[in-house]
Amino acid sequence: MKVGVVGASGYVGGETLRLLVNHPDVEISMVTSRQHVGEYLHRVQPSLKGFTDLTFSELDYDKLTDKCDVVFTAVPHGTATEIVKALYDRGIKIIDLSADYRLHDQAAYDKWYGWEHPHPDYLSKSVFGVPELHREEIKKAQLVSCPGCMAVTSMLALAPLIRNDLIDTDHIVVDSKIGSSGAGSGSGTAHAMRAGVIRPYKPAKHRHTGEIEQELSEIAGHKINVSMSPHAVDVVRGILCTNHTFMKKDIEEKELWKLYRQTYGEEKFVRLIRDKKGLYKFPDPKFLVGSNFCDIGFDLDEDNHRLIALSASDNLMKGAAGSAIQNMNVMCGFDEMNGLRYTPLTPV
Amino acid sequence: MKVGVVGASGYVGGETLRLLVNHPDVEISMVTSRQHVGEYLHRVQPSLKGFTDLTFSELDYDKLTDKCDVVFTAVPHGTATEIVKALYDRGIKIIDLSADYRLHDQAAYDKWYGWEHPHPDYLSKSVFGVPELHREEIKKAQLVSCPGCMAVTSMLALAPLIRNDLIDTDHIVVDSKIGSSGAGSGSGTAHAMRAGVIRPYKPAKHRHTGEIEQELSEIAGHKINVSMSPHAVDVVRGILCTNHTFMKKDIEEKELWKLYRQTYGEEKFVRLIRDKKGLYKFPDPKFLVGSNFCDIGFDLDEDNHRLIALSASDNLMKGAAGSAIQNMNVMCGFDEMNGLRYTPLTPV
Amino acid sequence: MKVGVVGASGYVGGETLRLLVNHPDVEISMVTSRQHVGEYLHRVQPSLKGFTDLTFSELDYDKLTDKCDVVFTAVPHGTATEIVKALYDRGIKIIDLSADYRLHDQAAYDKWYGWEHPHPDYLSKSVFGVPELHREEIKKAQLVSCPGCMAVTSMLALAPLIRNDLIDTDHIVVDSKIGSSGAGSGSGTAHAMRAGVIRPYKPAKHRHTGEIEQELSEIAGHKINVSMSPHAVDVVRGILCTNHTFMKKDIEEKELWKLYRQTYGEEKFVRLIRDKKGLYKFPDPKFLVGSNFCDIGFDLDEDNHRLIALSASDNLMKGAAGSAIQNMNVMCGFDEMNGLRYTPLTPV
Amino acid sequence: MKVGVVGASGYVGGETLRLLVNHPDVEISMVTSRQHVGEYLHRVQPSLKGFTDLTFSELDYDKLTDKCDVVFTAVPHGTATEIVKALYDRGIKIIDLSADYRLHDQAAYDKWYGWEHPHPDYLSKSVFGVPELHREEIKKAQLVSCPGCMAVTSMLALAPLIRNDLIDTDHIVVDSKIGSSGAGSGSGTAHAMRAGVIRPYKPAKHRHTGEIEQELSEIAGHKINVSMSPHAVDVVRGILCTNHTFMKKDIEEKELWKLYRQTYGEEKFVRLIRDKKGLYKFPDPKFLVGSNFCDIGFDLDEDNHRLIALSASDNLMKGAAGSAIQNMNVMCGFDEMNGLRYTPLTPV
Amino acid sequence: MNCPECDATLNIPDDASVGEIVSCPDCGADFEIAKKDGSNVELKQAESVGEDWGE
Amino acid sequence: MNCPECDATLNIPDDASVGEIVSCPDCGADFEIAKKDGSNVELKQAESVGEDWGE
Ligand SMILES: NC(=O)c1ccc[n+]([C@@H]2O[C@H](COP(=O)([O-])OP(=O)(O)OC[C@H]3O[C@@H](n4cnc5c(N)ncnc54)[C@H](OP(=O)(O)O)[C@@H]3O)[C@@H](O)[C@H]2O)c1
Ligand SMILES: NC(=O)c1ccc[n+]([C@@H]2O[C@H](COP(=O)([O-])OP(=O)(O)OC[C@H]3O[C@@H](n4cnc5c(N)ncnc54)[C@H](OP(=O)(O)O)[C@@H]3O)[C@@H](O)[C@H]2O)c1
Ligand SMILES: NC(=O)c1ccc[n+]([C@@H]2O[C@H](COP(=O)([O-])OP(=O)(O)OC[C@H]3O[C@@H](n4cnc5c(N)ncnc54)[C@H](OP(=O)(O)O)[C@@H]3O)[C@@H](O)[C@H]2O)c1
Ligand SMILES: NC(=O)c1ccc[n+]([C@@H]2O[C@H](COP(=O)([O-])OP(=O)(O)OC[C@H]3O[C@@H](n4cnc5c(N)ncnc54)[C@H](OP(=O)(O)O)[C@@H]3O)[C@@H](O)[C@H]2O)c1
Ligand SMILES: [Zn+2]
Ligand SMILES: [Zn+2]
Repeated sequence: MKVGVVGASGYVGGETLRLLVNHPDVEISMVTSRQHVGEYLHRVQPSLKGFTDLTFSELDYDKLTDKCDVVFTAVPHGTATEIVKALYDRGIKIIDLSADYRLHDQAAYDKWYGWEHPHPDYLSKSVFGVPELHREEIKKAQLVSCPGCMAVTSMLALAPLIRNDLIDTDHIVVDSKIGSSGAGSGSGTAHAMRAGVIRPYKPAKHRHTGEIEQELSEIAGHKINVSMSPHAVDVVRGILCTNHTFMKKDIEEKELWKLYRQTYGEEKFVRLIRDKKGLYKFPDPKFLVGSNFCDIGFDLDEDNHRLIALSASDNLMKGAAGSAIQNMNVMCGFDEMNGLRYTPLTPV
Repeated sequence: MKVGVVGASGYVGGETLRLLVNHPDVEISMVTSRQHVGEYLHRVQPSLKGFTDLTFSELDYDKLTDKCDVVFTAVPHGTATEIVKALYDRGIKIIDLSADYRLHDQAAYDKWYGWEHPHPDYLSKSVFGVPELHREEIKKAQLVSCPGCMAVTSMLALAPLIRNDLIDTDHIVVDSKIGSSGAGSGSGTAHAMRAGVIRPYKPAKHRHTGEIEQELSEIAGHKINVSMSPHAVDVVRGILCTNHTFMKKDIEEKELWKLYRQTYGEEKFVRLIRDKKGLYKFPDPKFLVGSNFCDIGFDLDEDNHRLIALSASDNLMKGAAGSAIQNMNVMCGFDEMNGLRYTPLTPV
Repeated sequence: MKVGVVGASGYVGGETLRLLVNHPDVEISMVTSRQHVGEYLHRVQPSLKGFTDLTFSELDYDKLTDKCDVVFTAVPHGTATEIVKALYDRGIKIIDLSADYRLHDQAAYDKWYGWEHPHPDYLSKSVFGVPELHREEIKKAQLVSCPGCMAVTSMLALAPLIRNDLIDTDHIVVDSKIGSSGAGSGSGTAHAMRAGVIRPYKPAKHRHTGEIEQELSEIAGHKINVSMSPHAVDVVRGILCTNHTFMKKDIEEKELWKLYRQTYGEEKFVRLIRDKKGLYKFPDPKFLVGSNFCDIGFDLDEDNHRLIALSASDNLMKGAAGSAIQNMNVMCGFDEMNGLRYTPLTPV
Repeated sequence: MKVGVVGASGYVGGETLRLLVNHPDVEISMVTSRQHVGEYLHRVQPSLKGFTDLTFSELDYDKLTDKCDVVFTAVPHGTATEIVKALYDRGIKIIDLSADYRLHDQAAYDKWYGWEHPHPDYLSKSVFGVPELHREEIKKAQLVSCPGCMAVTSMLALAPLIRNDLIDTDHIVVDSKIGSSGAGSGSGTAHAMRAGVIRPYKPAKHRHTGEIEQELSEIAGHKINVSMSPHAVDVVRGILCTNHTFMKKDIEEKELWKLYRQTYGEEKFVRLIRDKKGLYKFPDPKFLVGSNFCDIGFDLDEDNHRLIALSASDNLMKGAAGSAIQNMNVMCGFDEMNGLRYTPLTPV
Repeated sequence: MNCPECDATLNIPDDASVGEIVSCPDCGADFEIAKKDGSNVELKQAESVGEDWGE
Repeated sequence: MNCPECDATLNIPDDASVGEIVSCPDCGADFEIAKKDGSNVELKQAESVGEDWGE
């Protein structure tokens, strides 16, 4: 199958390509960038040196549609509103990595993104790209919107708790920690000022809140509010979400094990991590970098009726390109693990 | 004035010495270690190379009492129960950096530390060493117990909110992030396995909870519970506490400014950080490393009636040795800033 | 094919397993450790969580021989002298990752390792495991000794210069920089004291010198001396060797390109990196982490007739486990790239 | 005394201010920036929050001369040619941190900086600002040029060897490793692409070569060539220079101790580090961050007649602002250590 | 046609015209097409800059 | 008395006895007091080990 990548000079575009060059079922036929047209891919994506002789092309919708069966769009939100629509109208399959088609509700989009969506009627055409939640819809979709990296990590931990109505939905605190690649290549702080930070960068009203609320509300059957605060920490890749929740009535650890096993027992890319021994006791992105896992664990604070659901992922993998490939596999009928059989790199 | 340091081979002992060698009012007369008796200090504390020719001595209470007016104890908790008592009984001033005399209530000690305190009657002799909360008592104390590093950082942010009864005390979530020096030199994980972590290491029931609850309860006049979860991140020094609280009734940012200014306006080691511009918008230990500051800021999440109080410190400074020197200055009538006039090292 | 790993609880053992679980031609039948017998692999090797249900066994030579066609030994040098011999005598194929059978000359071993090799007659039975230099011998070997991580990285850059007699062999300065995983899990410094170092740890007489000298001398046809100095830097994985050499007569860049292309043009795991543009101008382990590449580049300092040959690798991949798998592929007639088709993880 | 800082928004300007706010003999009366005129200093230099209420001014030569007795210029090279001349002509004392007046020879400047110096006649008016080499001249100077950070670190280690004619001057290899703050705030790579590098960024012909050659040649009495290669590593602050030299005739360690003690025994900011025990065996910037030390050590590789002279510094301190303050102290007759009594921050 | 700097095979599109820049896949040297006459192409060097640090 | 390795002044306490280890403040060499006769002290070297990496 032939695939194209729009926004191939960015981190997410690069990671998508890193996975595609080794994917057994696809061939990369076109990659685009505005700034690097004509340049060899490896000049901008050094890890691809030796893997491809492709050069960047301009974004030409007709050529893309001509050359590709599926197109990945990995451009900043706002920008993707037009690109995705243009491709959609040409009938091609699209896997969008931006936030532009994640929210189904126009008002929500306008609130969280601070401008009016130019094509609100297309919002409903898009499937929210978390196979663990929407696998059947993804199979039939023309347009899949990959989730935000912190959003997917958090919601996979919270979903079973919401679905089973176990927690007080007025006090869901999602405290996230994320590495520097999460900011994209376009807006990264220089190393000297970014190294060593533990920086709360948007303690209230972060945009990913919107997606988490959408998905959890859908599961709950009523509107759920989430209190999210993201922090920048000194890693390049990786997310940890500490999801602090308060139990409606006290639950035992054993029931939690059961609940999470029921939900994710068959999932290939969710691992349950809650060990009393060894090096890996709770989810930590350190131990999944380079893989497509979302690791989930939990702990109980009986004094406060608090249930801490912990979840970790690699923001460029399950948080972006890994999810994109997983969605492609589901959409195109490939084995869901193809191109994603990566053991985490440890230690790194 | 002559001072001694017990546990001088550790991180906190070393930091205390780093500050003492440049303190205008003191002379170091004795430092102890079990493992390095007779060895030059700089072999274990490399930064002291060139600053002192002292060697480590055995812990001999009589010699210590003889040679010193004030003794800093920087040994693991448990161990300090005896050492502090022995020194106390000899009538000398003590600044303890362990957790052994922080809690005033024996039951609380036994709960959080998992064993029976051998000298519970001494618990009441100790003053909790946060000058911002207990300056007058510290002036008169023979024994001051320096606070836990995450505890002091968190409580300074929360105290004004509690004192003014602004928040729902059933849902105080303290999500802390701390560097590797916080673990001490005795128990550090090897670099390859510690670098790059975002590791929740005690999501529930961390010991510092006890101190925070003690101090906040005293301020509130009734028992306060705190939901604390600490995380290890990839810095050497530094703590960020994200204190998520829910407001009883909505407050405006302006009132928060007023509240924090009233509380800390005269304090030399508390800075308010909440800027709409520039590089430093919210507290971040990156910008205070090497100094004795506790930086405090806040943000409002009106959707959820959430007030996020943020606080940062250098765990070896305000979180340990800096507080110890500040306490000494208060106890001994020195200028409170002496030996602590350090501008943060930025960038580092 | 059935394989076993001795020393499976270490970093190199773990990385070998990480590659083996995804290798198409093998099945892991036994892994050993002294300290973790009976324990699940993932307790010690967290990244393997979900990939295998194996537990650690004791080192039992008969069982190993019985269950495995090939055994990887990843134990400290010294220790491997006996283990490798015991397995060799049982007729099994061995890929040793320690230094014990790298040197062919007993006197050299005794000099560099500071004790007498107990089985010097076995030294000649071992092939030095760098396929780029000894592929034909490896094909026929029963025992292959994988090279030291800094040694292989350096020698691949220097070999073409020595072979063509281009440089003054009295002034070959190999300045190496390596990450913390190079120290192994048994001897790592704690994070707080290891983070941020640029530490020269053995400026003269490092053991890898012996191997580099052996291999370059064999190529030259006469004894070559090398001036090597390794440095610890703050990464987990990765090596850079800056090989400073002085040219016998001045060479042009174009000739260097030709020389290196001739030598490595057909090699799958050597890339030439010397770019005037883009992010990747000279070898840097940053851009090959997780892959089996050794990247080689060069620069000319005409003022001093100096030719700087630069080489980089991932110490756990090409520097250890990657080479081991590559050697296995060559020994066993598998496609040399099997189990090693990893695109570097960038950024990480 | 009143001082000004031109280029106060950069890293070096910021570090100079960090030292000046605590210097007992000075008052800061004016600081300039082009981009931040009118802005509070702490918006750009977060660590100064709470230390000063100064705002940035435009660069106005008359005002500067009016308000200041000494001016520090911390702007990019090229830019400083005019600024320094303008101030010099107004008769004020200048401490320049750029490279524009370091070289005395116009041809050397033009070669290393790739353009013609517009005021070559001023080159001879400047004293090279290394008190350990030129203290008497600095005392009388109107214009002092602070050395390059890698240059001063390297030359302090090499000077005694050259002065005593101990080494072969055709094969001096200076392999330097430096942190990200060395690149300045104007040109830093984003964290995700800079973290984890071991990057050779200018293996041949780096500009600092010119200064090192100038100073060593002056000491030797004849032209000395130096083979320098700098590398970017993952720290924010710190430089290590591994100076590989070859001895004319073999020397013993004891003689080296003598030589370095004779040279630097009285120097306050040079420490000799060559220990057989403890944590700090050879120079490593880890153990001097935040201080003005240049630490020097050595090792012998008798096999190759190689003498490795090692030297480390904090690039923003001894490598820039620390040297600037030290030079000011010498020029103005203050105690040379004033404002520089900083114990290194360890661990950090 | 080969790269004048490193001798790699240069990939010059048939429809490339005078003034266009071609870049070497291996060494990154940039060349301007100075003349073109059928498959006969003449190149001239274009400049590029490096990083400058630690001063 | 000076350090045999690096010539630094060694600080040997008056009450030091034979068999005791003295360590040099500068170079870290350890010496055992081999003989002692008033202020006449004879030293012999003691061993120490380094870090061993990257193999
Ligand atoms: N980083 C993450 O962890 C992460 C995770 C999940 C989702 N995402 C989302 O993925 C998308 C890409 O993120 P990223 O981190 O890869 O960012 P990035 O590194 O900044 O890359 C963005 C890419 O988009 C291109 N681009 C920018 N503006 C454009 C425009 N107006 N029209 C067309 N192309 C444009 C840029 O290429 P040229 O300038 O060369 O054209 C660039 O390659 C974003 O929507 C982001 O929110 C990121
Ligand atoms: N690290 C922080 O950020 C931090 C912050 C606030 C408070 N604290 C507290 O400060 C204390 C010291 O912490 P640290 O981080 O410096 O730990 P550390 O680096 O492990 O140092 C502990 C010191 O205590 C000595 N010691 C250990 N066991 C002893 C015993 N049984 N009797 C006498 N001495 C003993 C050790 O010296 P020898 O083995 O040489 O005798 C060592 O120097 C602890 O109570 C800790 O909780 C630490
Ligand atoms: N790290 C690198 O980059 C690298 C690169 C190339 C080569 N090497 C070489 O590879 C080998 C392993 O290195 P590493 O970094 O993996 O070290 P490591 O992490 O310390 O692992 C060594 C392993 O050997 C086992 N072991 C130790 N002593 C043993 C004994 N006496 N008998 C049997 N097993 C023993 C240990 O397991 P138990 O204690 O559980 O038995 C441990 O799993 C070494 O020879 C090293 O020089 C390392
Ligand atoms: N970083 C180091 O380790 C180090 C060590 C030794 C020496 N140095 C030298 O110190 C100087 C400053 O370095 P840095 O690292 O601080 O760089 P930086 O962070 O980039 O700062 C340079 C400063 O100069 C100002 N500036 C830039 N162009 C200017 C112009 N044309 N006219 C007037 N002002 C201008 C900028 O301020 P505005 O844009 O706000 O005007 C900026 O604050 C350089 O010459 C550098 O080579 C640096
Ligand atoms: Zn080329
Ligand atoms: Zn000595």
